[in-house]
Amino acid sequence: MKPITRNNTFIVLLLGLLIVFSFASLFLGRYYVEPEHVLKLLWSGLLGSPLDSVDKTVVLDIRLPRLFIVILVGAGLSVSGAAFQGCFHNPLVSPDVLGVSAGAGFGAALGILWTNGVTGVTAAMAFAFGLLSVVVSLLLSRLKNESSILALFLSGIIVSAVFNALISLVKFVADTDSQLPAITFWLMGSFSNTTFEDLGKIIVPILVGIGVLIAVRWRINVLTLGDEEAKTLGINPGKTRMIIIAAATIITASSVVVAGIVGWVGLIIPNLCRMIVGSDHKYLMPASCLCGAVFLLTVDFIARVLTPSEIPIGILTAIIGAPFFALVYKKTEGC
Amino acid sequence: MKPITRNNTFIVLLLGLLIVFSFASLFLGRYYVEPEHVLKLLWSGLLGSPLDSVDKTVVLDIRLPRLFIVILVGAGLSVSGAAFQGCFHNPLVSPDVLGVSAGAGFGAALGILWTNGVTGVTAAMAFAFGLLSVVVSLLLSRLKNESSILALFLSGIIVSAVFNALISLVKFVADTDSQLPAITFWLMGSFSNTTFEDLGKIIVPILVGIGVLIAVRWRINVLTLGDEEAKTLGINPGKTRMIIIAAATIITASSVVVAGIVGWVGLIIPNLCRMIVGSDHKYLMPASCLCGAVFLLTVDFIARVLTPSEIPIGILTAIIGAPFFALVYKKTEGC
Amino acid sequence: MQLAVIKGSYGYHPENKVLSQISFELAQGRIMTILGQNGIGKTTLLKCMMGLLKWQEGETRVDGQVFTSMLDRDGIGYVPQAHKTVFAFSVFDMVTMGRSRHVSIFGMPSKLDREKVLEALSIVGIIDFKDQLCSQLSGGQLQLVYIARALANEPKILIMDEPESHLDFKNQFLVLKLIQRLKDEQGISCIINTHYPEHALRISDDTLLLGKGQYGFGPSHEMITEANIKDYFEVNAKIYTIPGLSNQKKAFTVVD
Amino acid sequence: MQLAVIKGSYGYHPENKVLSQISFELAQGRIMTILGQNGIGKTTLLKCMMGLLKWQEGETRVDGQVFTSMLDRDGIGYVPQAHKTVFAFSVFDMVTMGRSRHVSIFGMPSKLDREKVLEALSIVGIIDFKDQLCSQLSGGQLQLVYIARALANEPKILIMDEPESHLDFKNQFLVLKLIQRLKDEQGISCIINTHYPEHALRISDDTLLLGKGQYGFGPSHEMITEANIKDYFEVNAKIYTIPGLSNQKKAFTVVD
Amino acid sequence: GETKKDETGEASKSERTITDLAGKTVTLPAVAEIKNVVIIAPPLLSTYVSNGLSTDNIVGVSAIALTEMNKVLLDYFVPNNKEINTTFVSSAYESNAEELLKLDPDIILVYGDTQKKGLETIQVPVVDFFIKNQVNEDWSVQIDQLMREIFGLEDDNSLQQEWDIANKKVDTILAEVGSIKKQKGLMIMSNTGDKITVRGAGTYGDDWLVKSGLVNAAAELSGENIEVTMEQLLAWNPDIVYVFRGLPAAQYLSGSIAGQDWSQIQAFKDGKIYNTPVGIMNWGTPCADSPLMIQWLVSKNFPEKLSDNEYQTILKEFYERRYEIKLSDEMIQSILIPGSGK
Ligand SMILES: Nc1ncnc2c1ncn2[C@@H]1O[C@H](COP(=O)(O)OP(=O)(O)OP(=O)(O)O)[C@@H](O)[C@H]1O
Ligand SMILES: Nc1ncnc2c1ncn2[C@@H]1O[C@H](COP(=O)(O)OP(=O)(O)OP(=O)(O)O)[C@@H](O)[C@H]1O
Ligand SMILES: [Mg+2]
Ligand SMILES: [Mg+2]
Repeated sequence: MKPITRNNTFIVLLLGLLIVFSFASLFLGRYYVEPEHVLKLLWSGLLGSPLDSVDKTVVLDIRLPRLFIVILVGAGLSVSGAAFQGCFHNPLVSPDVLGVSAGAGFGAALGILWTNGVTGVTAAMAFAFGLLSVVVSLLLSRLKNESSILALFLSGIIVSAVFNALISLVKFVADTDSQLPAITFWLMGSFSNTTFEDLGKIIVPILVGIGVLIAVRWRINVLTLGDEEAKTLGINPGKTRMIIIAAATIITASSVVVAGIVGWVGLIIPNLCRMIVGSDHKYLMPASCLCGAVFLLTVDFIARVLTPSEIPIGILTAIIGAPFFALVYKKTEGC
Repeated sequence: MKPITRNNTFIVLLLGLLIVFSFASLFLGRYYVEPEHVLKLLWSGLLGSPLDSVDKTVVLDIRLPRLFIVILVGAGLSVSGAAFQGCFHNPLVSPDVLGVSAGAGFGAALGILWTNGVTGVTAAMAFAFGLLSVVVSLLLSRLKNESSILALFLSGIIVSAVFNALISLVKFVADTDSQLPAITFWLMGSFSNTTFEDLGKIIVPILVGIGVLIAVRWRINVLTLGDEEAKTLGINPGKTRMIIIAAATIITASSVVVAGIVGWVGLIIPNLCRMIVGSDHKYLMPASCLCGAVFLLTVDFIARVLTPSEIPIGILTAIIGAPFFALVYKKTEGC
Repeated sequence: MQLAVIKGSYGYHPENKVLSQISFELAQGRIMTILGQNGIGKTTLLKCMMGLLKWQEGETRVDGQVFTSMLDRDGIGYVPQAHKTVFAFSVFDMVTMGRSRHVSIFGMPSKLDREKVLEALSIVGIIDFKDQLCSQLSGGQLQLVYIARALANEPKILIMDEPESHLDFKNQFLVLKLIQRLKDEQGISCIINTHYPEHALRISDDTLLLGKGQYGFGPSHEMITEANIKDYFEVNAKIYTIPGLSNQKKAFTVVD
Repeated sequence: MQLAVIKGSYGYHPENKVLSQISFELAQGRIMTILGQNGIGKTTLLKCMMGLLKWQEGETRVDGQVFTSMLDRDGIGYVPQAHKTVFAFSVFDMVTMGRSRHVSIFGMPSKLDREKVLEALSIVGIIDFKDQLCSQLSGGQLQLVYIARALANEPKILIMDEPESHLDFKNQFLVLKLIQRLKDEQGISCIINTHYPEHALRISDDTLLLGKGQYGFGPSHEMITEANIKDYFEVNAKIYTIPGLSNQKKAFTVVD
Repeated sequence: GETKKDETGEASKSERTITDLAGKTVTLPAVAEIKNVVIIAPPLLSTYVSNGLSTDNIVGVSAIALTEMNKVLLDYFVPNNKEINTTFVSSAYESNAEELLKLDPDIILVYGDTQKKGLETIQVPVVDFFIKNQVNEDWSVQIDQLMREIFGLEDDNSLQQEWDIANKKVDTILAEVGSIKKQKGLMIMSNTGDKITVRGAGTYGDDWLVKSGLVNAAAELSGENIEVTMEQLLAWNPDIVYVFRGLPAAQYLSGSIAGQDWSQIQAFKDGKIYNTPVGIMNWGTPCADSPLMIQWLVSKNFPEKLSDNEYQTILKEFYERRYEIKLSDEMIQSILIPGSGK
C-alpha cells in the first residue's frame, strides 16, 4: 500500500472509531438507561425539551458533557504534543515541557488551599498560573542572547521544578484531612462530574488551539529542519514557534482546568502515530488529534464502566497506554 | 586562566567548601549544643566512649549520620546524572530516566500500604522495585532488534509512566488519614530522621557506584561520540553503558531508599558544572560529585534550621537551586 | 539582482576577526566563487552575507538596499552542506519546503507549488527518487536534493557552500552545468564556496580569494593564477590547458 | 595485515541488494581506492567490511581469519566523514580517543598514550591547534583531526570515507602524501572511498570500481581507464598526462 | 532494647513494661514521673482528655488533634491549647527530632510506623496504638484501656461500660425495627467539589452504617476513600447519606455544589443528608465519643424509634458523666450540626 493511501485510511479509520465510541459511551454506563430511551432523550435534548428524570440527568447532564470534554482534551493534548515534538525537534517532548502543567497544578493547589475546596477560583487560578509558567519559561530563556531550544527546555525544566516544588509546599502546609486529598486527587486528573458549564469554559480555547495547530502543520515540517535552515527558507522559526507555544499552552491549561493533569497522552499518542503515519506533520497532526480523542475516550469509558469506583484517568491512561504502545512500538520498523 | 588550571581550582574550591560545610552542619541545628561540647563529643565519639546525654544524641545520633547520608546522596545523584547525560548524549537526562525513581517510589508506596508505615520492608521494596524498573526498561528496549538510545528513553518513559500511575493507584486506595500523607511525604524526599542504620544500608552501594562512575569517566567521553564511532575505536558502547546504568541505578535506588525522591540535583548540578568546567568528563565527573554534595548539604542545612517542622528536601532543592542555576546559566557563554 | 558586501567584518571572538573589511560586488547574472584554505572563513562569509550571522562591521546590500535577513527579502536561495535530518521526509516533501515563502503560516503548498517542485526536481535530475526518504539517501544524493530545494523557490541568487563536495564527478559535472545553465537561461547569479580551482576557472566570472589578513576579488582568470595560489595557499600549483580537447579547458594541479 | 572480502552481499531492504557478491583481496602495505557513483554503496561497503553493518552473505577476512567486528580485533583504523559532536572536546582530547583500545574501562590515558597522540598530531600537522575545541573547527580541519585520531592507534589498515571531501587542495595534497608516506614508511594499508579518480591514479595500487549490478577490482591503472569510466559512470572522461611536469603525473577530466 | 539509664540512675526501680497495641513491649517510667507527654496521633488526644488526665502535662501534639476537636468545646477540653507546641511535627506526622528533644518528653504516643519514624534514635519510650480491625467499638475501647494503663488509672470507669449501655439501646431499637427491608446508607469520605469519595466495605464507616441498621450502598467497593461518579450514586440511590469530610451537608441539600446534581437521589428528596457530629473529636472515626455516635446514627436512621429530644438527653448525660460538662443548647448545636456555630 502506498504511504499516502495508508495514511488516509488510518485517519478515516480513526474518525470512524471516534464516532462509534462516542455513541457507545452515551449508551453505556453504571446506570442502565434503555437504548431507545437514550435516543429519545438525545432527540428531545436537541429539540430543547427533555423531560426531567433520572434518565435525562444521566444521559444529558452527566454523560453528554463528559463525552465532549474527553474528546476535546484527548485531541487537544495529543495534537499539542505532536506540535511540540516537531517544533522542538525532539520526540520526547510533551506539551507541558515549558511548565504549563506544573504551573496550573500550583494554581489549582493554591486555589484549593485558599478557598478550602475545588471552586471556580481553582479553575481560574489553574489557568492563569498555567499561562504564567510558560511566560516565565520564555522570559527565562531570553536571559541569554541566543535563545536556543536547549535554553527553552532548561527554562521549562527550571520552571516546572519550581512550580512542582511549590505544589509540594502547598501540600505540605495543606491540612491532611481535606485539603491534601483534594489537591492530590485534583492533580491525578479525572473527568468525573464534569458539566456543561465546564465544557463551556474550554470548548472555545481548545477548538481554536487545535485549529491553529492543525493549520500550522506544514510549517512545523519546515521547523524540523532546524532554525538556521528554516531562516534560509524565509521562515521565522521564533515567530512560528511562539504561535505553536501559545496554542498548545492554551489547550493544555484548559485541559488541566477541567480534568487535572492528564499525563502520557500528549507524549505517547504522537509517537504512536508517528510510527504509523511517519513524521510528516501533514498527516501526523490530524492523526494525533483523532487518535488522542479515541484513546482518551476508550480509557474514560473503561474508567466509567469497569468498576463502581472511578479510577483517576491519569492512572488508566498510563496503565492501558503502556502495553499498547509497547506492542505497536515492537511492530513498527525505524522510529 | 588556562582551562585545566581553572578546572582544578574549581574542584579544590568545592572540596574546601564541602569540608567547611560539613563541620558547620555538625555545629548548628534547632537544638543548641555548645560548640566546644560538639568537639568533645566528636572526639569521644571517635574514641568510642561518648557520654550518654541529649547532646550526644543530637550530635552523634542525629546530625552525624544525616551529614554522611546527605553527602553520599548529593554526590551520588549528581555524578549519576552527569554519567547518564554523557552516555545518552543528552544534557536533559536525569538519573531516573530509566524509571528507577518511579519504580522505587512505587515499591515504597506499596510497602507503606502493606505494612502501614515506613519500615524496613518499605526500604527493601523501594530498592527492589527501583532496580526492577530499570531492568524492565532495558528488556523493553530490546523488543526491537536495533536497541537505540531513543528506544531506551521511550522504554524508560513508559516504565516511569506505568509506575507513576501505579503510585497514584496506591495513593488512591491508601487511607487518607495516615497512609496517603505518609506516601505523599515519602515521595517528596527528606533526610530528617535518618540514622546510622540507614547510612549502613547505603554507604557501600553508593560509594561503589560513585567509584565506578568516576573511574569510567574517560570512557564516557568516548561514548559521547556516538555508538558507531565508539565501535570503530574498539569500544563496546552497549557494555560500557550497561556498567554506567548499573552503577547509577544502584546509587539512585539507594538514595531513594533513605531520602525519598530527591529530584533536580541529578539534572541540574551536572549542567551547572558543565557550564563551568566544560563537557570533558575527566573534570565533569569529579566536579559534579563534589558540587552535588555541597549543594545538597547547603539545602539540607537550610531545611534543618529554617523551620521547626522540616520542609521536604525536594521542595528546597528546587526553590533554592532554580534561581541559582538561572544565574550561573546567564553568566556563562555557549551551552 | 545585484549583491554587494561593503567592508564586512566578523569574528567569533572579539580579539580574533575571521573576516575583516571584506568588500566586493556581484552584478546580476554572474557566477562568483570563493576560494580559500580550510578554516579561513568561507562558510562564515556566506552566513554573514545571508544574515544568519550578523556583520560586526559593514553590511550586505542587495540592489543597493541594506540586506539584513533572508526573512525580509526574497530572491536568495541557499544550499547548505549536506547533513541528515532528525525527522525523515521524502525527497518531494523536502524540496517542497523550498516553497516555504509562498505558503502562508496556516496554509498548505498549492498546486502551483507542487508544479514548481516537480520542475526543480527534473532540472536537477532526481525526479526518479522523489518518493524516497531523505534519511536513506547517500550524502551525494542529499546534496542534489538541497539544490533542488533552493531552486524550487526560483531564486535570483543562489548561495552554495561546497555544493560539489560529496558528489561524484558525474554529478559534479551535472551541477556545474546546471549552474551554468541557470545563469545563461534564467540569469541566476551564483555564489559558491569551493575547493576546486578548476571548477572556479570553468564556470565563474568572479573569484574571491580569502587568505589570512588579506583577500582579493576580481575576474576569475585574473585571480586564479599560479602566483596567487602560491600566495594564498602556500603551495606550488600549475594551471594549464588540458591537451587534446577542443574547448581549451583549464585544469589545475598541485605540484611538489 | 592482509584483508579480503569474500562474496559479500548487503541490502537495506530485502528485495534490493546494494552490494552483491563482492570479492577482493588487499595485501599488506597496499593502497586501495573505491570509486563509484553517489549512492552506489561505497560507504555501505566500508561499514560492512568493518562489521558496523553485518554482511548478509559472505564475510570479511583479516589474515585469513573471519573478521566480524572492530571490537574483537585491533589493527584497523577508521576515519569517518567529518561531522560535529554534541559535546565539545579539544583537538587533543579528541585524538586521544583514538587510543581507546589501550585504555581500560576504568582507566585514563597513560603517558605513552599522550605521546602517541602528540606524534599523530604532528604527523598530520595539526599540533598547533591541539587545544582548540573541535566544535569550533571548520569541516576541513575536523577531517584532519579524525585522521590523526585513527593514526593515534597505530593501525595496520586505515579505512577512510572520502577523506579529501572537505579539504582544500593543499590539505588534500598533504593527506595524500601522508597516506603515501604511511604506506612507504610504516607499511600501513589504506582503503579509501573517493570521488577523485586522479587521486586514485596517483596513490592507489588497487582500485575497486562499484557499479549497478557489477564491480571490478584490479590494479588502479588497469581499472581507471576511459572505457571503464564510461561503463561505470556513464560519462565521457579523459585521462591524460599533465604536460610540462617531470613526474608524468596523470590527471582526469570529464568531457561533454 | 536496652534499658534506659536515667541520668540520676535510681528511677529505674519504678520502671514498668507494657505491651502496646502493635504488640511491642515498651518500658515506661513510673506514672508519677510522666511529666511531659507528646501526642502525635490525633484521636489519642481525645482519649487522653476523656479520661480526665491533666492537659498541663501535654507539651506537644500534632496540630490536627486540636483542629479535629469541637471548636466551642476546645477550651473546656484543652484549656492550655494555645501553649502546646504543635510545630515539632509536620502534617505528615513526621517529627523533627531536635525540636522534639527541646520539649524534653517522657513519653510519646503514636499510631502506626509512619509516626514512629525517626523516634528510634532518641531515647524516649514510644507507645504505638496501631491496630487494624476497622471495628469502631474495638479500637475505641482498646485505646481507652491502653491509655488508662499508661497513666495508671485503676478505677473501672472505662469506655467499654459506655459501649455496653449504647449497644443495649441500639439492639433494642434494631430488634423492634426487625428485618424489614433495610435502608441504604452511604458514608461520604470526602467531597472536594470535583471529586466524591465514599467509604466502602471493611472500613470504620462501613461498620457505622451496618451496626446502625443500614446496608452500605457502597458495599461492593472496599476501602476508605474510593472515588465515585454521580452516575454511580444515581445507580445506588442511597436513602441516607452521612458526610464525614469535605463540603458540608447543607450544600448538598441546597443544590449548591457545581457539577453535582443530588436532587434525583432519595436521600436528598427525604432531606436525609447529615454531617457526622463533632464532639471531643469528629465522630466519623472511633474516639472517646464513639458510643454516642452509634446512638446518633440510629436516631437518624429510625427517628420514630429514637427522637431528637431523647437523643439529646443521652448526649447531655454522657458528657456530664464522662467529662463533667453541662452542655448548653449552643454546645449541643455545635456538636450535632457542626459548622453551624461561630
Ligand atoms: N561556531 C564557531 N565558534 C567559534 N569559532 C568558529 C565557529 N565556527 C567556525 N569557527 C572558526 O572560524 C574560522 C572560519 O570557519 P569557517 O567554517 O568559516 O571556515 P571555512 O573557510 O568554511 O572552512 P572549510 O573550507 O573547512 O569549510 C575557523 O577557524 C573556525 O575554527
Ligand atoms: N540507512 C539506510 N537505509 C536504507 N537505505 C540506505 C541507508 N543508507 C544508505 N542507503 C541507500 O543505500 C545506497 C548506498 O548508500 P551509500 O551511502 O553506501 O552510498 P555511497 O556510495 O557511499 O554514496 P556517496 O558517494 O554519495 O557517499 C543508496 O542508494 C542509499 O540510498
Ligand atoms: Mg566551510
Ligand atoms: Mg558515502
